Amino acid sequence: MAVLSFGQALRDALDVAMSEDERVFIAGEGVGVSIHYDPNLPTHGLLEKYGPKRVKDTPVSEAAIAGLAVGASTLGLRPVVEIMFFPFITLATDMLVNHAGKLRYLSGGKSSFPLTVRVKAGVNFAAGCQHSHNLEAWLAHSPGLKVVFPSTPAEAKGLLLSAIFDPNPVVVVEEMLLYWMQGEVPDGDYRIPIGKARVVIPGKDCTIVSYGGAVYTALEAAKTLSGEGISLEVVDLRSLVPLDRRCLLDSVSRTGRLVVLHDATKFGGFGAEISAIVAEEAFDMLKAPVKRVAAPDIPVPVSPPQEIFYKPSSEMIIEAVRSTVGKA
Amino acid sequence: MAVLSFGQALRDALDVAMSEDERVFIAGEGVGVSIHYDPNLPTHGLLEKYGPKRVKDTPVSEAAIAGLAVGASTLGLRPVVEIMFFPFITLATDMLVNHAGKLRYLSGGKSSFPLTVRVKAGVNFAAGCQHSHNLEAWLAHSPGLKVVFPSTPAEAKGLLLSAIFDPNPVVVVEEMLLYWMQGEVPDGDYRIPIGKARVVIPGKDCTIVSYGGAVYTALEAAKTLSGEGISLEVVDLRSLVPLDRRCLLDSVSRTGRLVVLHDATKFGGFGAEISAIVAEEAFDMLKAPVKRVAAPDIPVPVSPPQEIFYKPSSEMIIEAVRSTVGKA
Amino acid sequence: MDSREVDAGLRKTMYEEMVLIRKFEEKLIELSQEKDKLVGMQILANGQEAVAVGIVKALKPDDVIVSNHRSHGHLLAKGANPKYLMAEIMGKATGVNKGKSGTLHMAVPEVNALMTTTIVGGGPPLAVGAAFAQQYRGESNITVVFFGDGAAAEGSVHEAMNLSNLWKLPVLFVCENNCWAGAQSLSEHCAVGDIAARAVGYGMPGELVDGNDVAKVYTLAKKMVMGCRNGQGPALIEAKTYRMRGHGEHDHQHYVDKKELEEWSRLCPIKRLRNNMLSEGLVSEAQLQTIGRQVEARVDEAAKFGTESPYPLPEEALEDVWVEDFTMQQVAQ
Amino acid sequence: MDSREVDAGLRKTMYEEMVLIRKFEEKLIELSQEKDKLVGMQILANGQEAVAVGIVKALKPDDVIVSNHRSHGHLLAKGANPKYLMAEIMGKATGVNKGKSGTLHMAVPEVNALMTTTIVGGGPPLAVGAAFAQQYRGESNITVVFFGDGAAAEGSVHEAMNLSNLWKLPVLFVCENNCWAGAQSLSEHCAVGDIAARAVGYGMPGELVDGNDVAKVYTLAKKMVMGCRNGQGPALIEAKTYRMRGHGEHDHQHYVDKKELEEWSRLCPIKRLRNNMLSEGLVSEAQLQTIGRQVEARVDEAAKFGTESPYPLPEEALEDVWVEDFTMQQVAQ
Ligand SMILES: Cc1ncc(C[n+]2csc(CCOP(=O)(O)OP(=O)(O)O)c2C)c(N)n1
Ligand SMILES: Cc1ncc(C[n+]2csc(CCOP(=O)(O)OP(=O)(O)O)c2C)c(N)n1
Ligand SMILES: [Mg+2]
Ligand SMILES: [Mg+2]
Repeated sequence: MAVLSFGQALRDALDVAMSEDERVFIAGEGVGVSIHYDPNLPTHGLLEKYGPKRVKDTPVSEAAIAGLAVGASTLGLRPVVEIMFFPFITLATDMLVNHAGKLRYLSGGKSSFPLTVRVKAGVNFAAGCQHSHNLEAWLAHSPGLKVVFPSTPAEAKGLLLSAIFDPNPVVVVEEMLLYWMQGEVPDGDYRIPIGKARVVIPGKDCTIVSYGGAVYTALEAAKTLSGEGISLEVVDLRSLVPLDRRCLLDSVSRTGRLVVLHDATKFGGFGAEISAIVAEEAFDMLKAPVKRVAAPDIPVPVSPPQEIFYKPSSEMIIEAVRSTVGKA
Repeated sequence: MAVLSFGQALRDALDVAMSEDERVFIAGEGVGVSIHYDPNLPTHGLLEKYGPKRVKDTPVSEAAIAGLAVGASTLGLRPVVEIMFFPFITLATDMLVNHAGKLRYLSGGKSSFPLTVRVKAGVNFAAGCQHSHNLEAWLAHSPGLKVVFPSTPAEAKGLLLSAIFDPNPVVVVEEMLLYWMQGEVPDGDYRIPIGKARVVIPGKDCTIVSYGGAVYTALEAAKTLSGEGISLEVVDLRSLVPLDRRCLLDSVSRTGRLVVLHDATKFGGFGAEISAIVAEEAFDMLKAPVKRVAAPDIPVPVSPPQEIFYKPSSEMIIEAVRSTVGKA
Repeated sequence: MDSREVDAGLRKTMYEEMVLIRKFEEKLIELSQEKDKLVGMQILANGQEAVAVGIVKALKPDDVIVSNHRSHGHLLAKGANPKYLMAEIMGKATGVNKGKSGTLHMAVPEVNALMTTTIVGGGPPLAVGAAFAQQYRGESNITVVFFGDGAAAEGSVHEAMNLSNLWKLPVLFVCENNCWAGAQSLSEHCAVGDIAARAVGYGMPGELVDGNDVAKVYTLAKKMVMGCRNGQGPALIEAKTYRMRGHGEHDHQHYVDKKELEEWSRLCPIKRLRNNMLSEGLVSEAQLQTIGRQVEARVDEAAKFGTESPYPLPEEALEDVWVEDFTMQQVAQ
Repeated sequence: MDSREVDAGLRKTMYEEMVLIRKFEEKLIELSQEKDKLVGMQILANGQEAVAVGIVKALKPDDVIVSNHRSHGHLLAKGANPKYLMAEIMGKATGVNKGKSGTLHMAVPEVNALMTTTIVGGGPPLAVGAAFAQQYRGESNITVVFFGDGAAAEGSVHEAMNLSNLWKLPVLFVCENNCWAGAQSLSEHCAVGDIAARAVGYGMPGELVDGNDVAKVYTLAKKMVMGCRNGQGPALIEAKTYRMRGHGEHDHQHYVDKKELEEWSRLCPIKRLRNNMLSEGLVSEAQLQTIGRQVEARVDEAAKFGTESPYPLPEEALEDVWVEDFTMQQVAQ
């Protein structure tokens, strides 16, 4: 077990996959040579190690990058392609949604498309709304695509490795601002099953369900609230599709209360699905309405005070929890 | 008041807008000359009436079609562009989501983009999953875009006219299979405010919220259930963004029960948002869990029995309502 | 180039295949008049048979093709079994894709027709991926992608051409310029007369061919395929041809000049090959009639097979989304 | 063509503007060393000033420009006020877009710099729309869109070129080929040496120009702009130039050959114009120094204005999404 940064853990996953399996290659804009020279970036040094046959810098052509993955995967390769920032995935959605997610179905189960798309996400890195726009809700609403969204270095490695060797198309959302966060990471071919959530901290009074970097906002809130005698259970979904309904419902059955949190905008966000599932299936266990804490329904602004305003804060969670447990 | 088909009503809206305002033009693949020669199609005969300057057949270039609308609108025109089938909108999402929806914000409110996108939807016209895939949930989750989804000829006309003259980008989803449905349609410049839902039939026991063609499935269910002494209130949202929260919550406060219905896939669908809002804001009024009736999370299959299976049926609603009112 | 340069036996085979495509689709025309026989709109290759056959005959069985909405010809030329195609077009459980695809996006991996997409312009990026895999594994196989003149306007085609020559991938781009994209003629949707002219902008070879002359198509394809196979990278063929029927059988081509149709009907690729074989004395009228009857029998058998096959069960719609035994029930229910 | 063909007064103006761009961005380099002064990554036009100035000087004030992530030069050349740009880059309430845009997507409608997008390749389809409006209204105005060699690989650029020549729209496509797209050199991302070669595939004029010679850029732009204005449709200029700094100030160009940088630094467009004006005796050293000082004063004033301006209020982030007084609160709360 080594201590690695989140970015290094992703790099480690790519490294393990590539050294283990010749079928794995990576492609994307700057995955070989990058304007960012930083060992905490997931593809750092892989070109030097695996050479230009397996580490492919591409033109600025998101549709072709995705098409490359779709076509190569069905001939048996294991492509891992990168979409640089989340809003650029719009340029690849035809290939991902209409092709990666549907061509197996259209073949009547004859073909498969074992590809992985890595996409960098983050709502606060001062680049504005054309670089910052979390769209995981779109992908989760697209049949045939799995979607994972890790929050720790170990999860990042374990989920990316599982994604690469999953026989289906998987999108791995990487929260960029976590790249520099350190954590213990198991060595070798460490995989975390896709579709299993994790109870980060157990608690009695209210469940917070989240994923990605937002999990840390939830943990901050939990710390403050524990000082007030309110005990939060924090659940990290890790995988949005498939979703670990069991873990979600079990947690709610224990606490009777739920706050859903994500950094994406609220209206039509993934939190709505969580809330709807619980309202549908755990209605009788709920002691209070499910609350959602999410970004306002606006593009991400650049100005620093506004960017901070945009991102859901631990104070917002605290307020939501207080009102939920009736101590507002 | 004339009796028109849904498609003729849309055509009437385009006709009124074009004759009233020189700034309005229409563009898209086959909006002038079409392989379908049918007066029930929304752009039928407009080329003949307004000429090729204002009725523009385009190349098969969805991104450019959307870009045309964005660029022309900010110079003061009122573009009405068509995306032929819903899954093809993936090719235009960069232009719609990253540009139409964000450029005003990025300008600090200096610019505006008064464009309209018409997109044809429908999950059951035997063309398969690359032609049938309702993605309204994506658009509703995209800040800066309004989304309407009419269900009657009069609504189609009224909402399309409002969309064309709305100062913001609006997506009008047209349920293709309704094109041939007849109804009374007010003459002239008839507009329905965007953001107002409609109670189609009032009822006491349970609210069904829906939009587009699914409203008729709900009405069918209401008819059957009224025979059993269960009274349904059917609400047609008409506009997804902005959403008429008032109408929704009022209805639930009257009935205490809610079933949400749409033809799109369930997981992460727009129904989740409705359910989440109600669970959050009308929790105390709810006598039973909110149920969602929607398509299964699969691509649309072609084989007739499977296509029928895919589409949410009135039987499914009836079952959901029965279990909700405790008479399952 | 003279069609006589193409081996007589091969020309006869090509003739048979073109007739198979024609008669298969004529059966579809017939069946589309009957209620509830076929599912959805039929997009026919009537008039374009020489492109499919001429190109595919230049390939090896291991080569991959990527097709589009107008696929029947490509798939039959590649060796797909007409029975399973017919059943698929009828939405039957015995269809090549269990009825999930219908006519528009049939995949026939058995014959390396791996991906068919009805997203116009979707094929080229998929072909880039397939060709990349072929190059990566050091195979000598290549990938052919068929797309239309209308598709040439999609951005995806541009991205695919640039990327494939940058990496010298073995892709043969085949643009079937049939003069129409839906109800828009070439000059109404394309800024340039010859799409082949775009090849220079990607540094790859690009050539025009009479797409209604199967021998010419075949000969050019042979040459281009060799370049792809030898590591010279992609190439573009623009085959000038014509879509003889409407875009779907409901489309009566009200927007087409009848003279144009008549002219192209004189250029029918099957008639031309037939006349040229007859005039060279390669076949007799009687032999041609035999071929016709044999093909008709195969097509009838296919129609019978499709008609008699059962529909899939409704709930089988839930299958085939995922590779493992994992239905979205786990996700959504 | 000799730069002497360009009027001396105009050359002096162009010199001043190029110096303004250079010094404005040098101020950004300086400020980017200070903590929390600028917001986000700065993409500088250092070395490319002649393209912005040479092209924009060929335009009328009513002509529209569409810019990209490397916009400072384009916007200043079009007449944007450096104060409001600087404040925007600092994320201030007084910024040209109230701090909502920051450096990457500033729109300055006051000077018809209507849309700036940092979606690589996003500009050309937007320009098609703007040019369509100009044509539709019978104006003689045109639209210029700047994009990079990297952007040329995006499908959107292809769609825009085809559509604009099909409809003969007044768009001037200006590809600033600065030899790099991020850390990828031209030969690593583009299948062809000259992007101008693609013009023929759309049937429009396309020409190369030395992008570091402002007089040449201006002269070619004048010619191309006239064609656009006269209804001849779009045109493509590929300006060969060079990005002297990294892609963002954190980028130390570890992937660039130092010799390449030295060579291009000798070709500095400002130095060249300066030397040529001096050698012709159009200006004196003293006059050039005066220009330098005046420009510096403007830039210092802009920096002071930006620094002293307040940030917007956090909750003002909710404004400016919609035209009417309608916040998403109505939708989402
Ligand atoms: C992305 C996309 N846009 C639009 C369509 C609708 N459509 C189907 S076929 C067609 C015309 C295609 O023309 P062309 O590429 O020339 O092929 P042809 O039908 O002539 O063989 C169009 C626009 C589609 N299927 N996909
Ligand atoms: C759609 C999209 N893909 C990727 C990026 C990331 N990106 C920003 S600048 C850049 C390189 C662009 O190169 P070029 O077009 O040559 O412009 P230059 O920066 O050289 O001026 C890339 C890939 C982006 N902003 N948008
Ligand atoms: Mg065609
Ligand atoms: Mg560049």
